[in-house]
Amino acid sequence: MMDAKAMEGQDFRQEVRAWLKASFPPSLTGVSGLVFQSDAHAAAASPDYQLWRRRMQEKGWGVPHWPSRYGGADMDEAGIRILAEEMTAIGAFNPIRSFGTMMLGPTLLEYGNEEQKREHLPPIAGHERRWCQGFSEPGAGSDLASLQTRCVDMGDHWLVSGQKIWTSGADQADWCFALVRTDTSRKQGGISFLLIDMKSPGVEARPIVLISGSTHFCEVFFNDVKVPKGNLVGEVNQGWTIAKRLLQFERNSLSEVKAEITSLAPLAHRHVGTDALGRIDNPDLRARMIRNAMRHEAYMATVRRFGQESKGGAETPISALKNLWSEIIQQRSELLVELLGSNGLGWSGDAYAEDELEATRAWLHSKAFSIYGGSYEVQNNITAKRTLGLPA
Amino acid sequence: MMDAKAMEGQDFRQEVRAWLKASFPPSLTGVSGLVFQSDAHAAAASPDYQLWRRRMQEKGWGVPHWPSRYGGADMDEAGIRILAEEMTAIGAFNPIRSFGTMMLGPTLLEYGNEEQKREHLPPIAGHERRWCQGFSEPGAGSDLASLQTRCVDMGDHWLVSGQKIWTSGADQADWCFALVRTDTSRKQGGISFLLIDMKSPGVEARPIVLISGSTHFCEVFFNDVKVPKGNLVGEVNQGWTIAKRLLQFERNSLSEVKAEITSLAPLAHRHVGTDALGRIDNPDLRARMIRNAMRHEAYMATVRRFGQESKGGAETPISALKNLWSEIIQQRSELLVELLGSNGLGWSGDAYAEDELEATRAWLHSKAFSIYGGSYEVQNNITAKRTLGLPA
Amino acid sequence: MAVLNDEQAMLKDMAAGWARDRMPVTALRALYDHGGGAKPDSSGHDPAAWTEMAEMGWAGILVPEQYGGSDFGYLGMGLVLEELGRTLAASPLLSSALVAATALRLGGSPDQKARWLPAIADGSAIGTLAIDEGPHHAPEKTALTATASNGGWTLDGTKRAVQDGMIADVAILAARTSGASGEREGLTLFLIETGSDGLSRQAMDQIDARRPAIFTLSDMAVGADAVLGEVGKGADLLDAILDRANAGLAAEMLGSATQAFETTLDYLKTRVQFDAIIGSFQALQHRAARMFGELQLTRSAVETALIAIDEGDADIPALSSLAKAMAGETLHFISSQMVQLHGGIGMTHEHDAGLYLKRARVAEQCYGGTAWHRERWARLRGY
Amino acid sequence: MAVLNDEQAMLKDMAAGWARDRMPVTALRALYDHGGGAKPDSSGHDPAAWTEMAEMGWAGILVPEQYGGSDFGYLGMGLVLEELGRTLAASPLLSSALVAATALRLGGSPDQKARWLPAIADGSAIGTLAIDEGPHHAPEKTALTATASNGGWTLDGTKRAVQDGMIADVAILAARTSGASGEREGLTLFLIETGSDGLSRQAMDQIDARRPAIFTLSDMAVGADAVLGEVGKGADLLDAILDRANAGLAAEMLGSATQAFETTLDYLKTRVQFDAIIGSFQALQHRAARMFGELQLTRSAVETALIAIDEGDADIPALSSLAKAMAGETLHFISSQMVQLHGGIGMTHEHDAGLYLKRARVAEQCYGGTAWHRERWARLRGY
Repeated sequence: MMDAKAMEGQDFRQEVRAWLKASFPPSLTGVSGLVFQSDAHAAAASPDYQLWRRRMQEKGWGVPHWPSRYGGADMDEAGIRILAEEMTAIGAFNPIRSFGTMMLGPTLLEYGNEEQKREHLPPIAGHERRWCQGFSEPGAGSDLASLQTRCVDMGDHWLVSGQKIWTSGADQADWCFALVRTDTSRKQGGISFLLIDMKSPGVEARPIVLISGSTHFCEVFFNDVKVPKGNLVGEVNQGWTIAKRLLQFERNSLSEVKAEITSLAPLAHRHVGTDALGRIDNPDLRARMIRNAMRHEAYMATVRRFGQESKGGAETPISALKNLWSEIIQQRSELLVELLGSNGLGWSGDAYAEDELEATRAWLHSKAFSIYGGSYEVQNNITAKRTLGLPA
Repeated sequence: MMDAKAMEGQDFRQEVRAWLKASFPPSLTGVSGLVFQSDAHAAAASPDYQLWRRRMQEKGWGVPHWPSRYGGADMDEAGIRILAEEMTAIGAFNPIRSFGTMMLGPTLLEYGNEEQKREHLPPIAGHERRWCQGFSEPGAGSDLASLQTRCVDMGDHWLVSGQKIWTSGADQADWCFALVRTDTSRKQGGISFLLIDMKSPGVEARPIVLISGSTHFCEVFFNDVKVPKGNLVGEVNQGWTIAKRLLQFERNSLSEVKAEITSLAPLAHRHVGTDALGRIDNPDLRARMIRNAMRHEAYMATVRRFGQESKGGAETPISALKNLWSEIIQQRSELLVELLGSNGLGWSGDAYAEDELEATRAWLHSKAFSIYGGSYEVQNNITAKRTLGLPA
Repeated sequence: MAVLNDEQAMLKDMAAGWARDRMPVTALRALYDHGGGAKPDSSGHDPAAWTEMAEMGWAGILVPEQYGGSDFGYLGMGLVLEELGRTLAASPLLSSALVAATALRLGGSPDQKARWLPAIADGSAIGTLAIDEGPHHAPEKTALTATASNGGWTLDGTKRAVQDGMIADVAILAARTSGASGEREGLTLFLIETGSDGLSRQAMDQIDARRPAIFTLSDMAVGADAVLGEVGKGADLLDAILDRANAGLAAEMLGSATQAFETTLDYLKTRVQFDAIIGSFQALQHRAARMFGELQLTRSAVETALIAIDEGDADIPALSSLAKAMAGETLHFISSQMVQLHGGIGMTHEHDAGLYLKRARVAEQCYGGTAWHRERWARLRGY
Repeated sequence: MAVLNDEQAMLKDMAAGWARDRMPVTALRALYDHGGGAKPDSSGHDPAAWTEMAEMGWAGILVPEQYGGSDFGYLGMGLVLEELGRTLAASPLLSSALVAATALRLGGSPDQKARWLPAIADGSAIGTLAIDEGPHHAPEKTALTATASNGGWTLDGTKRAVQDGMIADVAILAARTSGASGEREGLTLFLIETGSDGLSRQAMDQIDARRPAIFTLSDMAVGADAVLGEVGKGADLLDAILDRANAGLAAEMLGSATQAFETTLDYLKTRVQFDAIIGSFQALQHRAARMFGELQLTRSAVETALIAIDEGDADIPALSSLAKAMAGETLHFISSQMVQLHGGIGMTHEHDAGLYLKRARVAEQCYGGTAWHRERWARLRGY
């Protein structure tokens, strides 16, 4: 026997299913599960992808739980779950999902004023405005609260001076949400949360070359940058509270991963070979691959479990999950390079296949997973103190 | 071209070889390499073993570097090396080696007065007097210096009251060397090193039952025990310095292990079986056995290396070695139990073979290796600060 | 913790309370002889406690209602086993109410079900599984022979480490009716009564104070109706039974690991050395964080397997092996750390740490150890 | 550190000083293109530096005195390689002065020795070993064919990742004169000049800025005198060469790991976060202690293997595999921790950490990776 609410659910499910069938370009099926970024990028550049993004945006389904006046769809938890299930069922995915939708958006919804929401949320929901995060500084890595970028009240505007680092995509970004120091007499208590237009005079972004060759991260210099008074989110010196909330969203998103695990076994069969019993023909490598894959499967089950539990209001031990995730993915990246043998040691050139070169870069990049968004060590400190209640 | 000293060496080597040939009972060959304690105990009880011990004692070769007046042989480094090499060559071993020869003896040689040396060293060299070590207390484990056993100067004697724990063999021991508090106003600086006759009134030793069923360790209670003034080693309140030196000897002996490694591979072939290629027929277990055995082999090479280097005066990083040793041996013990399957889960009874029961007890006992003689955590602290110079 | 419905939540609370009050670790200790091993006269469990468990309906959790059970599902049974695992409670619940009941559910004829399920459900009969003959789990290596003889069968051979074998009234036993050791083909399951002629039992004194048995069958005659399932086709049925057995055992191990961790955590918060609470030392904090992380992976794997069984998921074999392998590794890690972090006191028989350490090895080996399940998972997943 | 005689101690100090002053990590960095990989025109090493190394006599350390070398032994060569490994110095020393020289020592005819050893000893000729054809080390899978033709041989096939292949003048090359891929029987080693007709080379742009090569041989004609050792019996000779190659490479890796550790340790002693020197955090102290322990095991394994080679120990194969496997695991562990403990700055191309991380993978894979050597050690030790 089914109650009225569930009936509605059924109707909505039919509606979603019909719309997805009509709107999701079949050519994009499974794109979210692609192993190699190069394939993913190619897909993202396709006209079908643009079309899919536009359609989702019109529905406001990229941020379904946001109010429609900010570009969302006023959808409730039940609806969101149905939408997610139906998308997964046909191999569809959310093409709007971004830094902005996952981190700044939720933060502005919680701490922004009406003007800030109307100004910034719709472009995020429409994937039209790119944001970067100006938090870390050369002297303030794990110890973020020791940041020094000064923000002085000049009466009709703020004057910002200082240097940020590890600002991902800063050279491409339109705007930056930054933590700045508005009070030098207190550590955490002297920080404010400021929205800065990257086109403002005095802002300079310099890409940093990483060991993977990536230039995605930047140093950002603020030289006497004038920022409108209205761009400060929340209260003055409330920035640390807001940032902690935002970092929760970030850790959430970091510990989020795509539902399917792509097994490395077929790759190993191809590159390493198989023994008489059809097993990967390298006992030591195989044993390590198996253990990593089992942990990966258990980790995915853990993400699903906390997804369920959090609906019941349970708190997710994000720091513990992030460390499990970085450890498992880093090992996986090393195993992939190892099974490629000398083909996994190339930097460029046609002596290596495209996916081989990418696997090598991905392994190098994976080293950052246990550093950014709160280092492995900091996450363990948080788990020990916050989750396990061990004394400082 | 060989110099005079080397010539002497040659003569001495001939002498040693001849004596060993005449004196070492062939029945004891390889006894030091026995896997199972039960076999070792049986061997130790044999008349040949007693004979061998008596002969070595007469030569003073159980403690060759000790002065002959204390039961040693006044032997120099070169001679000791030759003796060791020749013993190894024919599978002989030192039957005198004990707690006393390895720890208390060297300490008394360094800090004892002439009277104490003459009184205590010969019985140690002759393996005639059993000693136990009264250091740890219920409230003073890793933090040894917080020990509370009081030792009060009564003019013509010391009066000792308190409790010791983890005193190995206390119920069998004739004498105990103990750390006692002679000054309550200072922590390390208020400790003295005292020799106590276990037959003194007020001394009581109670065996502790360990998870392995062993009752080797005891609690020792001192109830107003009178101890002669002459039994205090070194100066009053110098005990901590003496103890640290003795613990070095202890760690030395802990990181010492018998030269041969007995491979677990044959046992695994018998109990687990082999595949078509003759490999242990359990890939995951095999992979872990291999890694452990390789580390074990590298560890043995490390002990030999530092044995060489220490002759050149280099300091051996004993704490690091002890942690490697306990980790490797504990894993090895677990692997042995694992390869025995359900036969490795027995406590007693004829449903299990003698060596199976012993392997199980040995695994349980091995858990102590990372706790006693300075826990794994304490050893890492020592390595970090003393060896690596990291700040406190 | 999986999201539970009201009945499940109630069952879990009930089990937690009962285990805490009626079966604390001291109840297990009472089975131990001084210094370890079971008391000479021990049956390896507390019959009175088993009666109470049956009265609470736990023995019938997996028995269909028509046979007097509550048919409450494997997740429900897992919740009870997890709570009992916390205090290392020794009972035939797993062997009888999960394993034997499952065997009858999946392979029993109407007559066999009618004869045994009600007795299992009310606890008046204890069932178990008798498979392995050597020290390592290897069902396909079954050598115990079943020879057809005047309308029935004659059984000859040995079974080792039969769980609760000394107290079991009935056993599901794997025998070879054809084929050679190593072949799946030719395995047949039999339902035998342990009181029958031709069967002798010897108790094994185990480190966890349980009392598994060695079964010796010589010219043991059973009727044709003793066959469970199809003659010669027992391997698949046996796998299905073992998948459920391992998921249930993994739940018990999860409970043991969880309690071992919580007890250790409490100690870290109270023990003082070097004038500081040792739980304030960062190296120990990070180790605690690692233990917590491993517990999360294990809980997810265990609950996923139990739910998959209740939902008849096709992936049950791999998920059960994942759960058992994760539980085995995690319980070893945490019980070893329980000893290590308690220091000397943790090495004594008087302290609980050693009991968790010992139970961990036994539970891991039972129905296939971590290595065995890793290899099975790997074959199923194509590694 | 093994106990050295005066000459060895002097050689070590000399190498340490030269590597520090002439070949610091910045020398390797000069080979890198902006952002990683080698400069398009790079030869993967610094010819001027190589000349200096030869002038110091290092290229002749393993060459018998009659051929202009010092015949100083493998421990001596290991000392130099270790010091060069500290600064990740890129040079053909291993390929030419150790591997090629060893091949000639062990398998060369008097004529071959006379022709090549003096040139290798004075650095005027660079030699190397060309074995693997696929991405994984597997000498027995050699498929490159050598067909007898009018008194000589015709070679056809491909070799991948030939170390220093672009700058080598001569290569010891494994070919199949009989038998099938996978068989040890039928392997023959050839001594070929890289300038010869029928051989084309392609550079591989590697993450460690080295320039290995792909050799393509088509109808390459060589004389009968090009055979090194015995026709069809090359497998054992090749093993002996590879054992020495791996021990030497392990020494280089030991040096890299040692320096990576010391650099990281210095950083731990200076970097401040949370108002404290991060080296005062116990979790990092214990990790440093673990790194130190692994370094001790690795050094012992490496030195034991080198000394065994100099003493002609029968156990060389197992000891070399032990050294290479330990060095591989330890260098990965420490170079990864070098990045981790330096935090964000360690992720940048400007910092040295990434260079150690990249070299670690290349060195580990070369002449058989950790997994390959573990399996070989296990077979030799009967696991």
